[in-house]
Amino acid sequence: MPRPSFYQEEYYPSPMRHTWTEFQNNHVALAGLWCLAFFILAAFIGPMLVPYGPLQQNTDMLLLPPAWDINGEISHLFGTDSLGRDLLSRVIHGCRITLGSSVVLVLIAMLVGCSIGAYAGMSRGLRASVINHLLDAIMAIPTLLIAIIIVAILGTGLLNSMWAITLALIPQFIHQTRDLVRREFQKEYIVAARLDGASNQRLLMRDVLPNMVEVLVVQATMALSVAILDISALGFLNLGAQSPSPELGAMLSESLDTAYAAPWSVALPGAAIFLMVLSINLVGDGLRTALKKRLLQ
Amino acid sequence: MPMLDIKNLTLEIDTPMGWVSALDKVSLSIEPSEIRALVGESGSGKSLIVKSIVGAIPERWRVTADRMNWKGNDLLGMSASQRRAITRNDISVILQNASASLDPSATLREQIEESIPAHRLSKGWFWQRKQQRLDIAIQELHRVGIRDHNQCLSSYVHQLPEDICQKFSIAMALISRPKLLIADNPTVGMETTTKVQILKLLTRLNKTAGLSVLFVSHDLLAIAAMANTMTVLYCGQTVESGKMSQIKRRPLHPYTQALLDSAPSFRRDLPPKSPLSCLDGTIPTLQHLPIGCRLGPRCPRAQRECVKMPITRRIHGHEYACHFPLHRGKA
Amino acid sequence: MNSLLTVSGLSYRKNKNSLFGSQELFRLSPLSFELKRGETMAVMGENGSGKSLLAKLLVGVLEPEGGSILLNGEPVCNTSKQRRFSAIRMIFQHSKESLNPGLTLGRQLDEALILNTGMSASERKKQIENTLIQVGMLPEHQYFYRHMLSEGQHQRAAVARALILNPQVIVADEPFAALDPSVRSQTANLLMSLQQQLGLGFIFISHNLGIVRHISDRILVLEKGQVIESGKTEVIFNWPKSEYTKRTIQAHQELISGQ
Amino acid sequence: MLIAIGRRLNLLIITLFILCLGSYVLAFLFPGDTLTNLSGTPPLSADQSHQLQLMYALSEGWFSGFWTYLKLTLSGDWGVSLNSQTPVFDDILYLLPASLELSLYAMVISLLVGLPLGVLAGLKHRTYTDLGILSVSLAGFSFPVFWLSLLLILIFALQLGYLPMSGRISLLYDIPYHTGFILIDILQSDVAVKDAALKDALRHLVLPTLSLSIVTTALVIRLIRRSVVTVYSSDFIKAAYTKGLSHSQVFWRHGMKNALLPIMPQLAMQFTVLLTNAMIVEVIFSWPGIGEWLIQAIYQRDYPAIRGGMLAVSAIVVTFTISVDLIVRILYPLNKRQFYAQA
Amino acid sequence: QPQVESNIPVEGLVYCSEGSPITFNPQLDISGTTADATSHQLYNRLIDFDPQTGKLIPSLASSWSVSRDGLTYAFQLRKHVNFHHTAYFKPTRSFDAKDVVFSINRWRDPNHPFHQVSGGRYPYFDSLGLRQIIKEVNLVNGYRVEIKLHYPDSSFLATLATDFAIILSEEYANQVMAEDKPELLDLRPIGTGPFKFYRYRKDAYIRYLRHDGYWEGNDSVPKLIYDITPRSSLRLAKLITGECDVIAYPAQTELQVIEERADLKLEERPGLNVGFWAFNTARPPFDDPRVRQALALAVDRKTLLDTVYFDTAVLARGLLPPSSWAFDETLQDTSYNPVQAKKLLQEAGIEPGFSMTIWAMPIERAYNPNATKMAELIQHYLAEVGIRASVISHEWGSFRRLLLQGQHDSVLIGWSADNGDPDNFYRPLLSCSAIASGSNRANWCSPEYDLLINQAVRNADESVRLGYYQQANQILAEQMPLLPIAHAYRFQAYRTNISGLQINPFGGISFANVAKEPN
Ligand SMILES: Nc1ncnc2c1ncn2[C@@H]1O[C@H](COP(=O)(O)OP(=O)(O)OP(=O)(O)O)[C@@H](O)[C@H]1O
Ligand SMILES: Nc1ncnc2c1ncn2[C@@H]1O[C@H](COP(=O)(O)OP(=O)(O)OP(=O)(O)O)[C@@H](O)[C@H]1O
Ligand SMILES: [Mg+2]
Ligand SMILES: [Mg+2]
Repeated sequence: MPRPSFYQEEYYPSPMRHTWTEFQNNHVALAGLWCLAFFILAAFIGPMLVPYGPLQQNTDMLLLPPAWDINGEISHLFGTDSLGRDLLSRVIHGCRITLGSSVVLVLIAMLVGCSIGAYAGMSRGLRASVINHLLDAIMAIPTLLIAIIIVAILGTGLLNSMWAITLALIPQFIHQTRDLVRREFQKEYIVAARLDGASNQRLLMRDVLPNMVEVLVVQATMALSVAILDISALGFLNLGAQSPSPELGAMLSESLDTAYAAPWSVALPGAAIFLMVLSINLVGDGLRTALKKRLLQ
Repeated sequence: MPMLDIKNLTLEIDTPMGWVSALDKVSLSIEPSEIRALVGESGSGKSLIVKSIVGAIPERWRVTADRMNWKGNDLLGMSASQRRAITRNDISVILQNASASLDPSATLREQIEESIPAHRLSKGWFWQRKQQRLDIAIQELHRVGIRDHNQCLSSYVHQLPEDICQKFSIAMALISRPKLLIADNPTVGMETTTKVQILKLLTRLNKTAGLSVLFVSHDLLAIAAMANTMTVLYCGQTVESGKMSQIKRRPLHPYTQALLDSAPSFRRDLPPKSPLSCLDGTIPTLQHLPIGCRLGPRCPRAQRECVKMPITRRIHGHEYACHFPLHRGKA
Repeated sequence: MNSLLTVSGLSYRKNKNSLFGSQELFRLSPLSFELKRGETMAVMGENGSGKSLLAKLLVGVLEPEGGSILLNGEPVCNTSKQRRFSAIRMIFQHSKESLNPGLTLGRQLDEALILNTGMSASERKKQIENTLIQVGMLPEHQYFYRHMLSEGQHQRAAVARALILNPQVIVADEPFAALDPSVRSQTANLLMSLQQQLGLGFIFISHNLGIVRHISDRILVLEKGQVIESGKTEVIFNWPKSEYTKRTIQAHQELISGQ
Repeated sequence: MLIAIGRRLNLLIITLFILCLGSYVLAFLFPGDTLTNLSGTPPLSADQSHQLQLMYALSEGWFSGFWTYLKLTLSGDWGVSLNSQTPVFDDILYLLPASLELSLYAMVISLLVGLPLGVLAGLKHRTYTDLGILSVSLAGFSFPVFWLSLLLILIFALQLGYLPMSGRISLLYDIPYHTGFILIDILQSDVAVKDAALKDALRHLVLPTLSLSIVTTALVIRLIRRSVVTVYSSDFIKAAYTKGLSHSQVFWRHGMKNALLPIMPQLAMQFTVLLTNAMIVEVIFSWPGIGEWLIQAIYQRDYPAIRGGMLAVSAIVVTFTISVDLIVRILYPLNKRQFYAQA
Repeated sequence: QPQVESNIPVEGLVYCSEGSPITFNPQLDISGTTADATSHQLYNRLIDFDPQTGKLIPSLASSWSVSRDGLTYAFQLRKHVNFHHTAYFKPTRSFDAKDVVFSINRWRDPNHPFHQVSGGRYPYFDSLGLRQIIKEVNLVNGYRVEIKLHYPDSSFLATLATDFAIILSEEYANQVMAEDKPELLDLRPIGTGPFKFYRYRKDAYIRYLRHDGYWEGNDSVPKLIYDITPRSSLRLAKLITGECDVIAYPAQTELQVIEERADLKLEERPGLNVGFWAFNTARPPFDDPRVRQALALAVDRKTLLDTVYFDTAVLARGLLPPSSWAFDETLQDTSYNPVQAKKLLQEAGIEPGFSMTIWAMPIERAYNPNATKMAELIQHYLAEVGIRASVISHEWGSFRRLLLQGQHDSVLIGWSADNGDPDNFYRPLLSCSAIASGSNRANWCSPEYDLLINQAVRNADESVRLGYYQQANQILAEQMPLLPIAHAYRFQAYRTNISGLQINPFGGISFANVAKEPN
């Protein structure tokens, strides 16, 4: 974008840049973003860097405490579990599985939810009220419960639990998009654009969408933290990812057997989930505040 | 002695770009039973003056003034409860945007009864008082021209159209029989007939009950019709202030001149469809205020001296702040 | 071909549908008027008398129940939507609200061109720049977002948006109500000069009798959806017939004379 | 007004109907024999199976099948559990109070703690108090609830040994079952050692309630804080101050009412979050509630129990949310758009 | 140090057990859980094992005699033995010979009115083929019973002393039959044991009350509560917090914790059990002994011992644990040899990449505290010889049901002996008749083997029997229907204020004389 020459000394950012600048001023949120970036990096390339496989057993090194303990060894930074698997490798692989699958499922849920939501937001009359009624009913049921129902139908397993959580997350997106689209469609600029001859679809894609993106991103971060919590909760309950898989929740539940002898095997995967969710929440919160600030100006 | 006396009020507010002074050395005084108009373009800080008088601004903001007295008592130095006592008994305020300043979760009846001061109620049992309150409220509503009081009182804000809310706010402000009414754009968007009705009411109260009014408006016609004195504000600076008749006849500040010219009704001589006179450009934003006289870049008479803040001069009770005033030659 | 816009028998009814049949909320009784090239017609009336409704009917946001709108002698409902939309344009009361916060001004102007003309990208850019200059803005303003513009510029942008398709009629719904005096004069000047240059027909709705008197040729007064009075501005201001008009004008005069 | 109430009730009925339909359809979706999934009795003989077929009207098209099912469901015949062969409905009735009790206490604690803190943070917007409360709450709702419970157990039960870690009350006490709410049952019972039993039950409550309520408290704080901030920056609060009302008058008459009303439904929604989190917490703390039962049923592929559990939990959740919505609406008929403006 | 509730006002003992009993009549079920929960608490047998020495001692039978030919057993019954007096049953007479005849005939006689009640399967007796051995049970007089066999069985008395051979009340049976709810006999039990049934909630608890008229006298705790806690880590945690007084099967991983704490006590005994990996020989290619041999060679069992049992077990060299008198010292161990394994697989025509299932039981048992973990390890080893194995685990009930249907390729499971007789290993695990009763997880049937163990059991001379068993071992080593992995020690952990706990050498625990000191 060429810089306008009207006010030389000032620089007007586009709305999204504006939000970003606001966001950057929030140091805590920025720290969250760095933390999240670290996790994403760990999830992407971490598995290539760690020296052990997630399932690789080393029966000479059972229940080794983390390196900072007196009995720890530097070769296993986070220690090992009761099968001699390296916890660092498992946690990093776990981040990949937990975070990766959450991201994927949030994207899918968002895509589907937004499409349906946009449709619902634009439609009127009976169809709209049927969708509304259904949505209100489903919205009232927490995602984890829906996910559990769906897992009960589909059977346990990581993939099934992913489907389940995806399906469970969709209503939120529908709801949010529908409300947004509704609200935006009542605004005068839409009438103006309509008078330019734009069709509903064009209005949605070209006029409303740019104004929704940030809200949807905020919603997506919330959904992401919910997804991570739910996936690991299902894993923990043995309804999601199954035992040897290094999914963080499943890992946690597996390490319960040695909770007393090896507390670190409980603490570390849990801390990973906690930090991951915390950083996502920080980012989401920062985005939301930045967005609010921008809109208020 | 003026009832309300403000001298060099400066208000600094924090924006994302740092602290800016939204009000810069504003002076304003209101005598007993005076109607003073406060005019200026949008964003010139009129509402901020109103809010700083009644103290409805965030605590973060920095307010300084040489003087800010209510009947000789310094408002800024007072404790919060003393100040509240004054706003409760002597001053009433109508904030801009009437419907937003009414509580959305309470009926209008609850709200207006809350505003009735105790001294308007004669002693009696509480059920008697209840009836009294209702009577007073209804009476006040009738005065501002709300006929269907029952419906109005039992409604929530969102159920009523904007102009009823405006009238209701006025009624609520007047119900405490204040000494000073501060009305921020009370008639905006009203029909002409309704507007005239309200203006007449205020004038009558001024005449009969000695009510002073600080009347903030864009509507020069209305101001001209009822105000005794007028203060013109531009970008948080007082540019001119004096008797209405004086200013209307012979404005000294170029901005005042432009403001008056922009209202076609003032100029009988203007042929239909001829261009209206106006200043070029727009009011600068708070972040990009020019130094010195803030009108500088837009002023038709601007010269190099204008980068310095003009001092306020006073002739026959007519104050102005300009290096090169109209009708005066070179001062 | 004297009359630019001919409206005859235009009517509209707004119903509230509930379980127990429908209940009439508001009705615009059949109204007719003519608008000539270069003429300005003001619409007056109390709150809720149907002024905005009329504007919406004219530009085509709402479909009328009956009656016809002829543009240059041709019914608009027969012409293509494109032609109608580009011939009759609207300026909204809240010009800020009518600009999309997420798109640059240029993109929004471009949108109108893409949808209604077959211009190439460079032609469109040229047209946008020309129009911006026409309304007294700079070509650079096309890269601006809504929040970067001042209120006067919003109004100008709205005018630019109306002008960009070379319309014949502009309908303005209270274009001055939310403005402060100086911007109001600026906008009024702009509209009047454009009218002179382009010979636009101009319909505008306003409560401000001063402005109405200054810029309009004819006046249409509405009350509860009915035309109660119409005629030349001078005539109506000097010899108002209906009760409402009399009251309003009298109040106005009072204000001017200062009681 | 009446219409609004009617709509809520309508919504409630339709939703419950849909839930019933859903649970009926589940019987077909679950793997295995539909009839077994419905009734919970594995087909032993052709005769028995025929009888069941008649009972559930399966052969008469699925509409009348559903109708029969609806009637059976309403009359409390939800089939028997495949696993224990006890009637599902009885099990649910037996277990539900435990879950409700847990969630209720957690909710009360969340509100008791979250409300003042949220209001405080909202009033002290942009101060260190606000920042502190906000960061604590942010951390609070980032906790995976199962991890939190485990940490609490590790610290308070195992390391320090202050508190017990499983069940509702030491099994040594044999409290007769009346209402299912253990505290009430203890008070009603004529056990000789009432005080000790009560103390023991309370000690058992501490950890599960705590781990449940931490997450919700955090959520409640954030909700309320945001609402208070919005309300306090709005014009009508300023207007109230200019009327000369004192801080506390403004706070009680205008601030709180407007801050709390719009978020009531969302606060109610927290209860449903609680109820699901309770499922996990119940598993960890071996709390004999419906959540633990349901998850056991899933492990054991006990389809009639799963169906019943789902139906019960979602019905409670839906009924609860809608009734809160309804109550708020009856008390304060606000404009709908305004109501949800802050949502 | 944890503060235990100092003055528990209700006297009682909480035992954290590992699972719910399937029924309250151990005749009907073979699992140790059922037996632990019921057999020694609710019932008595005619004969008991001495908890210290493992010898047979009198119980309900005050004395017995065996005829010369070993075909007739006569029991003199104890007098004045009371059945439980409960809310649902008031006994009018004390225990006598009718009860013994009823109890034995219930499982022995297919035409007995109670035989079909509660499923009609008596897996323990079926797996021993006992029904074929017993000819008749005769009531001689009120307190004397005679049992006649078709052919001699040297393990018969031991069998009668096992947890499963309990004595029911005939009077109560008549009562429930009259009420037309015969299944109540097994759901709301009545016995002569030290505790009587009070209340039960599946997967939650069992409550027993002290049986005050117990014939041996009873000064144990007035209440005995089974807190059903399937997770071993949870049981240990509850023991630490004092919510349990005694726990079953403490997690092997955490035994050290118990030893380190002063308020906990760990009791250790060599267990009469074996954990093994059985191959489903009914399914190809596991019907090929070479394949089974290869799989056995592919796994390093020493590692399994380290990681799964944490050195609380001895490596199994055959079915029998070393403590058994019939243990064969000469038996050669199958050693870890992946090369040989690969060769054998090749010979058998198994391509690399062949996939199979390992079923791992979902619960903990002394003989295998963590089957899933073991399965994961085995999975690992199999991958090295080119076999892809997947681990399957279901909830215990369905797991056993599906096992019975033979859906597994191989399964990790085990066996705890019910009596000290070696026959109790050889027969239930691998005899042909055990296929039907469901305890032969390998579905392996070899007539030669059956012949050998039958001959062994009909001979009373231990050295002769040893010879037969050695031959049987030979067959097993060649055929490898299952790979024995470990004989685990049995552990029982309890708080130090508990005394008088009796741990049965053949599994099972008795609370008859337990006292709990307040501390
Ligand atoms: N809460 C606020 N935060 C930041 N800036 C503010 C705030 N309130 C007002 N301002 C700024 O202060 C300036 C003066 O505003 P004010 O509302 O007093 O104008 P006004 O004269 O009342 O205009 P109008 O006639 O439109 O009401 C404006 O530039 C506005 O942007
Ligand atoms: N969305 C709507 N739903 C129901 N009634 C409406 C709606 N919009 C307008 N009306 C009704 O239509 C009538 C005409 O409204 P309109 O907006 O045209 O009035 P107006 O003359 O423009 O008033 P104002 O001067 O306040 O702008 C009014 O009586 C109003 O109540
Ligand atoms: Mg203002
Ligand atoms: Mg209008």
